Amino acid sequence: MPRPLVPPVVREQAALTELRREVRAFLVGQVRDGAFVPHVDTWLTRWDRDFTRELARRGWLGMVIPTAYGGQGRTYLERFVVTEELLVAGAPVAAHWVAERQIGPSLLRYGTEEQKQAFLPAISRGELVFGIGMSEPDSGSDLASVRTRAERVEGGWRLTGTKVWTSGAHEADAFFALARTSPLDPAHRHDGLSQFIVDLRAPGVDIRPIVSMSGDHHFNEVHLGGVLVPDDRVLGRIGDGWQQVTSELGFERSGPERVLSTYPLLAEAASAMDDGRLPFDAGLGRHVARVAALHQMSFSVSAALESHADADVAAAAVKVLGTTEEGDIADYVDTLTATGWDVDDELSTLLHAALLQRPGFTLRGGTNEILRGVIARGLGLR
Amino acid sequence: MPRPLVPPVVREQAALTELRREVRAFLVGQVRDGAFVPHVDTWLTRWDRDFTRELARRGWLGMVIPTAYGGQGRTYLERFVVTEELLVAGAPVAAHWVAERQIGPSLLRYGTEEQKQAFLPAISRGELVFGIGMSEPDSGSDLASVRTRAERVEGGWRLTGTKVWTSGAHEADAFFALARTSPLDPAHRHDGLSQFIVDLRAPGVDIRPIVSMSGDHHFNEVHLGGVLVPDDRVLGRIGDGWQQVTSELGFERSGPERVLSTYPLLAEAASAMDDGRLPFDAGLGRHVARVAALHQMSFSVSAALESHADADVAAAAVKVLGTTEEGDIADYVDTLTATGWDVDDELSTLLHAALLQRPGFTLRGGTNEILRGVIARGLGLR
Amino acid sequence: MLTDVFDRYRSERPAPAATVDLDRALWARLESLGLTRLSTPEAAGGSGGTWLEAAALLSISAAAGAPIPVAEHDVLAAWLLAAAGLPHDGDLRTVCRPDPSGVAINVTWARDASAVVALWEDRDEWRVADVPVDRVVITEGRNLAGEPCDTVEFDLDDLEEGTVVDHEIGEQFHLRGALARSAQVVGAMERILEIVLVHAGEREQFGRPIGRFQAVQHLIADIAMETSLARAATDTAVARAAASDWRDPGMLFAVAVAKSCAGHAASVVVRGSHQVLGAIGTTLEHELHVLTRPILVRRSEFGSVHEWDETLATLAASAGRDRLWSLITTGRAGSRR
Amino acid sequence: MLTDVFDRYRSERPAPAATVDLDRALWARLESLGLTRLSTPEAAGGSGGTWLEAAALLSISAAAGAPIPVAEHDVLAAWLLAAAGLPHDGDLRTVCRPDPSGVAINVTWARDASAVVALWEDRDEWRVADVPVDRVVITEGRNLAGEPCDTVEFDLDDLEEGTVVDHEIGEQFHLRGALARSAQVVGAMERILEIVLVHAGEREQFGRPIGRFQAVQHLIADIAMETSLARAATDTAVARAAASDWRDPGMLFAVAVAKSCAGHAASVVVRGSHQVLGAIGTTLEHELHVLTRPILVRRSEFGSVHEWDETLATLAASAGRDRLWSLITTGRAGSRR
Repeated sequence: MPRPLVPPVVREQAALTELRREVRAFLVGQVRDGAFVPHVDTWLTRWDRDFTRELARRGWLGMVIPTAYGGQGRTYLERFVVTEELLVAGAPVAAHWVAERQIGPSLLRYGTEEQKQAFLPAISRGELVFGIGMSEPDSGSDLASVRTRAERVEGGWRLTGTKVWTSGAHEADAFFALARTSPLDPAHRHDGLSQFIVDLRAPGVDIRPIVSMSGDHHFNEVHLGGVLVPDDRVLGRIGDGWQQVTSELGFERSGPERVLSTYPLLAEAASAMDDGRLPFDAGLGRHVARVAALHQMSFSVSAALESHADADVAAAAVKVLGTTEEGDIADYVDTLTATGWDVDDELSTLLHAALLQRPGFTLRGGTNEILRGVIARGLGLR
Repeated sequence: MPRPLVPPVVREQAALTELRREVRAFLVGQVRDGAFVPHVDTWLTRWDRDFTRELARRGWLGMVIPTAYGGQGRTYLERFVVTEELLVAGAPVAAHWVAERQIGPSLLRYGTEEQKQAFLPAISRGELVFGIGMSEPDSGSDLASVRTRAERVEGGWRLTGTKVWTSGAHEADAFFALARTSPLDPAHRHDGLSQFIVDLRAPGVDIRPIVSMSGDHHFNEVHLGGVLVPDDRVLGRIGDGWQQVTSELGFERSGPERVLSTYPLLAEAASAMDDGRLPFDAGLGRHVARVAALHQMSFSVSAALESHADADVAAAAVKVLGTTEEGDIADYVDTLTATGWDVDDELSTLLHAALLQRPGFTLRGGTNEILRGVIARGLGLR
Repeated sequence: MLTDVFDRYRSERPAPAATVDLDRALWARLESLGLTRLSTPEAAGGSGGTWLEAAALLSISAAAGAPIPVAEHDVLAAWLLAAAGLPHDGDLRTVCRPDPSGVAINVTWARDASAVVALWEDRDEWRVADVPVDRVVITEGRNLAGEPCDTVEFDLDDLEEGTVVDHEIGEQFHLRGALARSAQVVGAMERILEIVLVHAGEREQFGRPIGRFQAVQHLIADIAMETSLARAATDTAVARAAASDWRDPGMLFAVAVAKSCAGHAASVVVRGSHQVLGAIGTTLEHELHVLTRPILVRRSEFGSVHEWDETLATLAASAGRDRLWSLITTGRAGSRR
Repeated sequence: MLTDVFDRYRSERPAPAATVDLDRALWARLESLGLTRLSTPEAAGGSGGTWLEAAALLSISAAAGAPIPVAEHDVLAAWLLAAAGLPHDGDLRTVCRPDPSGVAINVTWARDASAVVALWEDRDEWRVADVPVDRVVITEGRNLAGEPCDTVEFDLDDLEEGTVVDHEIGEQFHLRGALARSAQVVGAMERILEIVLVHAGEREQFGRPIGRFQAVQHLIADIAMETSLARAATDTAVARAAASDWRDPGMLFAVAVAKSCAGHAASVVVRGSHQVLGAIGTTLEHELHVLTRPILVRRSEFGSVHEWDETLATLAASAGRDRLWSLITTGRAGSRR
């Protein structure tokens, strides 16, 4: 028998189910009180610092950060179920998304003691908002080709270059920036890269909007015009940047947000088939089955990560299958829908947002073409 | 505006529609009289020399062969509609398939006058049955790698090697064999290949069955153990083999048999939705739409070929889309069907045959992966 | 001529934006060339073109992402007015089908029109009314493509005073609208193929143009193939319409095939083109969404993709084993044997 | 232990053929190891395993393409007999649901069984009867996989004398059968992934292994991913069944998800594996069809793929916006708010 690609199925413990209920009850109340209107792809498009701080007050932020650093000291699986409930409810989670998913775990793994104490408590309170600066105009899927350079200066490094697709940079406090600390060596393209913790209000930082085709502003170009970063804001060791971003991309690969970005639309479509706004069609069942199986697969990968098992290939599989499914849900509902403009119809509001956000699903965090290659390599094909 | 991939749509002239009616009336009578039972993929799996000769008697064989060589001297479009009607009816057309599609046109283009007179009249009467010998055990999609070699001897050539996937060789009279007449030059892999007209009853020819997973015998391995082929049975000029097989593959790329191999199953499924054997499902409409559009696209390519317009890319597109659709029809009907064993049910007989034949659809005549590359190249991508 | 007009439009047009408004300069230019009433009979003040010319204009203008009401004003409104024997002053019109209460939703360009042509079904009769905008209430909206897409409320008296037309006009309206949308979708997809090819040849990743990667080649081949299939289906329906002036009883089938193929092709082309273009293709400043957003709007107008598939499934099931091929080749199943 | 038995079977089995017959030697070997009644309670003479062990055996035997009635004899027939309180002598049994006239079609292994266990619905009552083969009429047939697949005609008296069982047994039979089929389909797909990987690493075209081509890599990645998804869905249902002994009210949803995912995965895996293997994979002598043919049979048994999708769509629509997530995570929608 071949070794399965996916870690063994894990059943949800009662305590997790209870945690779900708590979060769900809170979210139902928030919607009822008008604190937010459920939406799709909220981890990119719905930014609400108040909501983020409210989550922190309830103990649902900084979940995997140890209590010593102001976090909750809970498990990845606990964070997993909280994340699922937030996405399923279409809650505004963009403000803390990057910090909660990547920055916190990365600081814990690579940061100095001083950095942990400086950032983790504020992240856990929802008061410090982070972005990520990996991509560049010409880098695309080929991260090793980044051109932002960090030059050694007295007491630190001076960063020059341009980062793109930094979501929320115009609202965030700081970001991780990947830069070349030594020139590109074609034979060892992944060497000579380092990450820096950059204050987005520092002199020399210029943030310009990249407006999306929906007309919304989520992404930014961040120009670093010789920004001075002190030595104590180097993440880990100089030269370890590639290893760090690879592991950060791993953190972000198989989470619930790779499956559930359009879940509110799927749920609305189910209601629409019940009340006749959409024709009944068996295809709905197929999509529900895939979401249910992906929920389980993603949970299994999280459990494997919790126990430090190797799950890179499985994580890539979750991302390819999940992000494809997110988009397929939008396309499926669209093929069932005759155009009828109606601002009051929740279905069409969600559908239109899903269609406009969809192209990003299978691009962000590594394109599906790149990830199929990762899977093929994991299977021994090259 | 970009130059469309597909030649302009051509409407069917009244004379062609009338020809359809004649052929259709004949076929309805044949089914009624029990001359054949409609089946899927009959151009590979249903061999009937009597039926083939009957078609010849009615003027529906050797259609594009000039009357001077015993053919009908009709157009490619006339042959097209006759072919469609035969396939749609699920008629047993395998015996004359290769000769009618490839061998006749190739002899007309490349053959000597003596060869034309020797073979074309008998082909047109349905009395001479041809096979094709291109593939070899290790060649697969890489035809230039064939190893069968032809050595110069007194008065001719001596062929040694093994051909595979020769459909009907055990029933056929002769075949075209592609062989190396000079050693492989890695820098010019397509040079040094030639085609020979080989009598399958000649000494040194050994034909062994390759049984398909259905348990049926359609394919063969043909071992050529130093078979003597006289000089007058070289096709065209020595060294022109690559150009010849490329053009023959072009002939076979976009015909109705790349769309209609499972048409009898689609038609039966339509009836089954009408009488309740299958649940009504909108997916049927989607497949009917694709078959209808492919019928038109294939017809347009034939019209372009008739007028010697360049349609290589369009032909490759028809083959990829059409053969995928043939298989998708089988898979679609299968997902609607709960297993119920019933020998008397025409639907399950056709479905099972379609499922077993399906893997070949997207492999034979150039795999879809190779053909997508042909299309990409045609679009200027490499 | 058509190509020149729209090449010029593309070189001069404003930068892509989230919303688009009627381009009155372009419309005036088309008017001066006799292209705004291309398919209207000469007797009625039009250019007397056939559906062949109308479909070409629809495809080319859609390929340019030009915000003009070719389908609404010419192909539908002018035709309805001619069918009803009503005059057409040449001013911009849009068209809609109000519900029994006199409300029509999803009316593109209503705010820009001087009159709205309504097709109204009332107690088994179909009526056509040419209602000046000052007699309707317009609530402005935007569709997924950011185009003006308004709600129009009519005075029921205006509709009841409309001219009675044949039943077949009511049925044909849906078919003509659907085929116009197919022609627009296919035109936009053909332009997308161009954009994708240019990008794949220029954009480098891992040291070579992305068009050299087999995965990208296959995405693009799929875009090209689906577009071709939709083109073949649409042109077949257009040719049948032109040859018979929509009298061919096979029009329903032909239009359904076109709408189904174009609708499903849209899924492949929109997804695949954005995938090849990458993040840059999702930005407001890029041309791609000027094409992909309207494609998604148009494929769902005049019947969803699913509805047209259902129509075809119904026709096919009713034709059955022995008559399906006749349906596919002629659009008519013929009588049962 | 399981792995050893089936590794040995695969190394010794006859060459692939168009038809397959019960392998009595393998069956005897499994019997000696207590594996033919793995999931039967010890009190009833079985090994007392749970569905976890039963599903593992189903997957492993399917991966080996082993022609043995694990699902029919143990998981279904032995369970029905135990549920009815009827004795089981350990001899080979198959299982079926005869229609009101006493005829059951599509009964795998009937000709090889010593008795056929029938589940029969008669005037709102469900009955189980253990009928010796000498009291039934068997008409032999073969399914798409070439397996014995017979029609069985019962004497109505034998059915009417069957033992009345709870209604839930009738419903569970369909679910247990469907989940057994999912476990078999997934096991076979996992073995196919191995075959495909070996072939892609060995077979050369254009001077390098075909596994180096991106198009082939993507075909294989898709096979691996769909198989993984179906595995996750199936194991989730199996775990829920084992933990609750099928009493969990979420079993219908869990089984439906497994059957839907396995059924759709089969489309991708069967097509993709044959495409990667090329012509050689379509020959009788190749192992591939020993796996692909049974996959297609099993995915359509105990309900078509479409039926299970419809079941899920009905459950989802009924759950609606507010309860769909509860349905997905627990299999139960809960009460409406």
